[in-house]
Amino acid sequence: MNTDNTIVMGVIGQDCHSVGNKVLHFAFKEKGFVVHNLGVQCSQEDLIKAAKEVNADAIVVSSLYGHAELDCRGFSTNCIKNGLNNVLLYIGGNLSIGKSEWEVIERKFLKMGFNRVFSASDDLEWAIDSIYNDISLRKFKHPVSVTENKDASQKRKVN
Amino acid sequence: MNTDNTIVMGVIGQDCHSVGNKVLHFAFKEKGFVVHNLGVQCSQEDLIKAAKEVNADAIVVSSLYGHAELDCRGFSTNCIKNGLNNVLLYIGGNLSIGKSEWEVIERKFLKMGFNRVFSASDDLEWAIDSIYNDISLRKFKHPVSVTENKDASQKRKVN
Amino acid sequence: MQVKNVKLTKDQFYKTRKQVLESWSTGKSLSLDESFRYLNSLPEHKYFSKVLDNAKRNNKLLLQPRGGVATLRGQKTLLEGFIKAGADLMPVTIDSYTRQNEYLKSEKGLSESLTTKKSVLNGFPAVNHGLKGCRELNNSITKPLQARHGSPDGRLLAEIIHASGWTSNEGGGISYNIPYSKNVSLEKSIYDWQYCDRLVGIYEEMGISLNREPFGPLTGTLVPPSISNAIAIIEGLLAAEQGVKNLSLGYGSVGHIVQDIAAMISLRTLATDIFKKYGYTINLSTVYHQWMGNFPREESAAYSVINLGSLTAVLSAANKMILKTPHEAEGIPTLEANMDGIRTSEHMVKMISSQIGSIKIDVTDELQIINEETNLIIDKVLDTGDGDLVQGTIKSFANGVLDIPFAPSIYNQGSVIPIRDHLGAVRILEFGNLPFNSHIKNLHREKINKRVKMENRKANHDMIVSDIFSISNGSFFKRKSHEVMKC
Amino acid sequence: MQVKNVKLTKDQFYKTRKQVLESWSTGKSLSLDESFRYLNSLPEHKYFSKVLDNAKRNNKLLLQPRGGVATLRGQKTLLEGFIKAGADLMPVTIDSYTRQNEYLKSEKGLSESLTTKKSVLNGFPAVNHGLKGCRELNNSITKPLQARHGSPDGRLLAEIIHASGWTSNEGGGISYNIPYSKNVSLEKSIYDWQYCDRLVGIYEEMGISLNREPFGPLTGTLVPPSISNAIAIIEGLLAAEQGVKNLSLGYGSVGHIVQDIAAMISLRTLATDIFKKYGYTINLSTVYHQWMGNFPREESAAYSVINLGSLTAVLSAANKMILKTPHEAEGIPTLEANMDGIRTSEHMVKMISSQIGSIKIDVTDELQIINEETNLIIDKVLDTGDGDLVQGTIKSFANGVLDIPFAPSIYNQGSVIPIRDHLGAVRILEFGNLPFNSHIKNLHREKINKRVKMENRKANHDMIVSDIFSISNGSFFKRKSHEVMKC
Ligand code: B12
Ligand code: B12
Repeated sequence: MNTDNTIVMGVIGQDCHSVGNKVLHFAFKEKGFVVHNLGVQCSQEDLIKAAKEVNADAIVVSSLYGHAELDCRGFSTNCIKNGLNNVLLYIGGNLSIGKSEWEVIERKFLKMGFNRVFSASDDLEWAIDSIYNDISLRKFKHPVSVTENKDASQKRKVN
Repeated sequence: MNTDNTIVMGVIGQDCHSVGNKVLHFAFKEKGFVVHNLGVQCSQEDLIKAAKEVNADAIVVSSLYGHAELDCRGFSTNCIKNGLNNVLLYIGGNLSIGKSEWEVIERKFLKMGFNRVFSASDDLEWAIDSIYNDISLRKFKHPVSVTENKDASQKRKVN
Repeated sequence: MQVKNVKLTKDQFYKTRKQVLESWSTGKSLSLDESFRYLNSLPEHKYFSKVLDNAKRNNKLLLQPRGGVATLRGQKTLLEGFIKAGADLMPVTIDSYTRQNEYLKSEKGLSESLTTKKSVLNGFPAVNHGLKGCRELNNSITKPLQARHGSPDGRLLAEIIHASGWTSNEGGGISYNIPYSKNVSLEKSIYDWQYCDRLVGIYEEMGISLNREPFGPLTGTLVPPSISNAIAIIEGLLAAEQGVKNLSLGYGSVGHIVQDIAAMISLRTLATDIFKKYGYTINLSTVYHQWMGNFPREESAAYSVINLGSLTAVLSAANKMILKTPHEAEGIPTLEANMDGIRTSEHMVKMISSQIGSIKIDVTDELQIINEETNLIIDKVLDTGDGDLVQGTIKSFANGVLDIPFAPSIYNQGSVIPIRDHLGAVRILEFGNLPFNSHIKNLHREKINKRVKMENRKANHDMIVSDIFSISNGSFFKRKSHEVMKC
Repeated sequence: MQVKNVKLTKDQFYKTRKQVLESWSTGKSLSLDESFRYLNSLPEHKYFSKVLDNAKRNNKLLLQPRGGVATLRGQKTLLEGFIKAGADLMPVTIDSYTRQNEYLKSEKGLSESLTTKKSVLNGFPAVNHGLKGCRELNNSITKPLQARHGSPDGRLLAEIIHASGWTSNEGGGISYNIPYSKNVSLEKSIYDWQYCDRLVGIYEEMGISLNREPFGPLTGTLVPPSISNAIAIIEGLLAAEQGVKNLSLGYGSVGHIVQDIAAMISLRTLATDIFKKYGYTINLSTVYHQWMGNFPREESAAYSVINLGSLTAVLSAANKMILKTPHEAEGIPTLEANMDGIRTSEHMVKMISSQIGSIKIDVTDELQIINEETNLIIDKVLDTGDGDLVQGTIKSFANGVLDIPFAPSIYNQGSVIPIRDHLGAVRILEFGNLPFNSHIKNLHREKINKRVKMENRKANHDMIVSDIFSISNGSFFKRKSHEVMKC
């Protein structure tokens, strides 16, 4: 796949888990996405600001450390408040504190406005393909101008 | 404790588990019981016959291999049929096939006429003390003549 | 009749066969020719011998759980679950009534299981299921099947399972008698197992390679490695004489890494040498049994015991490992518990296999002891039988040259008493009539004395009872200030 | 201000202390004298230092789980459960908001947890609980307490927990910054941890011995042993300069028995030598962390990983082991899962400790590599700082002489790329600016090449991703014909 799909990604809140973030970044890049990776410990504001800057198709949020729910409150509303009406929202990782029933977690985050919710054990290929398809469909319905720069995060210092 | 309490013990049915039988034998002996150990693979008849011969206070049955229920059917009735009205009946070991609820198992074997039912994890000291007390109480209520020979199974070939 | 270690003649075999097949209704319809055709039609991956060869070539440790339930449907579900969890070789554990040829009792248990939809038998009554049921099972499962039982007389069972395409049979005249029976004479059990081995030899002559596996762990309880290895090799020789060519020799862990590795190396090398010496061409493989003695009740602790086994099996380059489950102490495991046992074993095996090339453990001392002892026993047994291994075995059990600790058989002396030493290895406190020299005996005594000093406690019955429970307790010692490697 | 490796003056310390205590309401009432009296009144068994000494004398491996929940009552229940299951040392894992000094957020999380009766925080917000809550916890638990967190600035936390009788604090200016933060400068975190260490030094001067433990495993993901050991020793030296006397240095398993044992031996011996060389009198103990990287989701497989850790910890003569649970991959473990983790660990530890005297594993090659590499790193760091360890550390991270794989910090180069070799050990594919000589580099390259050949696969990003998941997958290799020890 070679696309001009642009995503902003990052690990939200005070979460420092950086290994998955690096793996995910690489996987999106391999699938041809333009990836703006903010790394770990991003606030909602960081993600929204970057998404506006690069005119992102989607924001891909990770949370591993258990505070996902606390950190994501109002995220979807904040996006709209900031004029991001069309951006798709994704989240994945260890989304609850402790071993919980997946359906409950998924429902919770869907209700919060995320377009899809992924567990840490979901197949990455499949997840990225789903996101790819969502974006394609959305673009087909709402054609918008597309940003130029490829993988801008390479210019940014991200570790 | 130094007693003249006499027991007949053995592992019932086709059960070959001999290690616990040897440990149990030793433990009863240490507590001063007169022990007639028939070893493994005893039929109900073997146990009843020996109990009559030595005028036993109790028959101590083991079953490890899962067929306890099948092997013990009618045991209490058979004892009475053979004139063993006063003998106490005990059973212990792995008394069901598979991990089961202990209460259910216990109830089942109590209903079959056993005076006490022990699980493999019960404390042996405590178990033997309980049996000791039962016999003392029974003797106090129904005084009977008492056999002479100490640990007759030493004369018997038991492995 | 005096049983000798001589290949049964066709005459003898077929005469006996008639009686065997008539002993229960399901035996009557068996025909060797028809069975040959069926076996011959099976693909390679249904053959123990082929799967073992493959694994040996690839240095892969094959995993085999245990398991048997009364009904056909139940057994299928069980085996399918085993495969799903990652098992390589299929067991069918036979119920205890069948093992004692009490087919009427197992028939009852089977029908009760069918009505109550709950297995009231502790295994699969293969004789009652007969050719029809056993083949149906075989056809529905993609991996090779083995009968695992404990029958002193498993002749009809052997006929039925092999004819049903089960390509391996566990057991032997010693290993399925002395630990499993009280009253059966060795004379009879060895003779009956010669039949089972001869049956495999006859199939071998027809070009069908079936696997045979003496039961290594015996009573599973503190059996000194040289005793179990000597018996495994003797049973191997007896099988070889009857024409068995594909042989797996097993060993039951004593829960001591160094002793277990040494025991496995010794088993493999001595068996190879001795088969060669006596002119038998054998395709040998080795089997490691995870701890066979008393298990911890706590499932989390059972996992540790299982994982210790997997680690050692890989380190000792076994070809197959027989698995336990976290339910071991409680009762026949559920399918789920069995799957957990398979998964945890497989995971450990993979991790250790991935790094095995870097692990060098020194086991030379232990290896030398086991080699010497095993040779002393086997030589003395042969000697006792004036060169005849069957008579030697029977007489050796009678006079205690062969002696299995804690065994229930009246044909076993029970004079040998094992005990752990100061470093946890299994030694011998009472030698009974074991044919050991004073050098060996002193070695055992010295090591036991070290423990006596270390624990400040007598080497008596009480200590032996502790040792029976050592693996289920975790600690092998009562008041040991754990001696940890100083660097 | 340029931070140097010099003991903070009392002036500096007390000036800073004022600000620290004022940063949140619960800090305001603290008094060192009152805290001294409280600490002084505690019995010996509440002291990490004493319990560790005891364990070292008896060669006992102490067990410490992890765990923290929002509420006091929840934390008590948790710790009581740990003790019941057999844990020796108590953790209080602090929530992620507190670690970042966001006490307002943790306050919210705490009150939400109190109303919903379910912890919505991933740890215990000790600062919010304050002296009152933390002492109440300490008084209700019979074993010593340690704070485990990940705070780049844990000064107020340190004040509160030590004043509350928690006799150990985990962390350090490097180990609680680079793996845990994106934007915090090393200058700041080292300075702030000098404060924490100085606080312990001051208690030490008053005769109260508190334990300090740098966080060994760093990112827990394929960190080459020489890198984590060098950092552990450097943090030890920094702590020692501030007056810390009781020090535990930790190491996170790479899941490779030989490399892990060698790493532990190297850590212990080099640290001892280097402390001596620089004139510090340190009571040293070592800590082994069961695998800290990605865990298998299947609980039965998680048990194998846990058990591998326990085995290696005993073999490497660690004094303390930090435990994982079968829930590791899923989320904060329940008490039950934590108890299972403790029990399975304890059981394996007991079994291996009972036989440790007989196990001799050759780790000399690996030991030599780790020793040499660690010395090269530490020497270069000192050199880089013109003899000052703080400046040397800061500059070394800036230029990549110190470099932690996969770390999130922008102060970390991230040029070092680890990879497993053909025998499963962790090697280095990209050295970045590590101060290794060509002899060492070639050694890594050769071994990595062997894997490339063995797997017939490139040493690239794809392989590294496989390696991140190697322990959770079990197999370290994709198409390896498992090379098993030939005997
Ligand atoms: C060693 C062993 C064997 C050895 C036995 C060797 C021998 N001759 O003794 C071998 C390998 C031969 C064997 C064979 C079989 N075994 Co087995 N075996 C075990 C094992 C691992 C340990 C038993 C043991 O020796 N424990 C040590 C002794 C000291 O403890 P104990 O036997 O429990 O006895 C103590 C207590 O139970 C108690 N007790 C016993 N009776 C009584 C009575 C009273 C009144 C009191 C107070 C106390 C009491 O006191 C005893 C002394 O402390 C157990 C599982 C376990 N417990 O870990 C399975 C187990 C008992 N075996 C089992 C089975 C099914 C078999 C086989 C049918 C099939 C098979 N797996 O091959 C055959 C049986 C064949 C037959 N005819 O009996 C099952 C039983 C299943 C069930 N009940 O649901 C078990 C539980 C394993 C399992 N989970 O599947 N086995
Ligand atoms: C390594 C590790 C650490 C390291 C992290 C080092 C670093 N900087 O990365 C250290 C030791 C520092 C650490 C610290 C902590 N950790 Co931690 N840690 C882990 C561990 C063991 C592995 C994580 C990892 O690297 N996995 C490998 C990567 C490749 O996988 P991943 O992170 O899951 O990411 C993949 C998927 O989740 C998925 N994914 C992620 N996001 C998204 C988004 C989308 C859209 C999609 C499609 C997919 C996707 O794709 C990724 C790539 O494959 C996990 C448990 C586990 N998983 O085994 C715990 C774990 C995540 N940690 C946990 C916790 C609680 C903490 C701490 C708060 C407390 C502590 N235990 O010390 C601190 C966190 C501090 C903070 N501020 O964040 C908990 C979280 C609990 C929960 N959710 O209920 C876990 C689950 C452990 C546990 N069971 O308690 N940790």
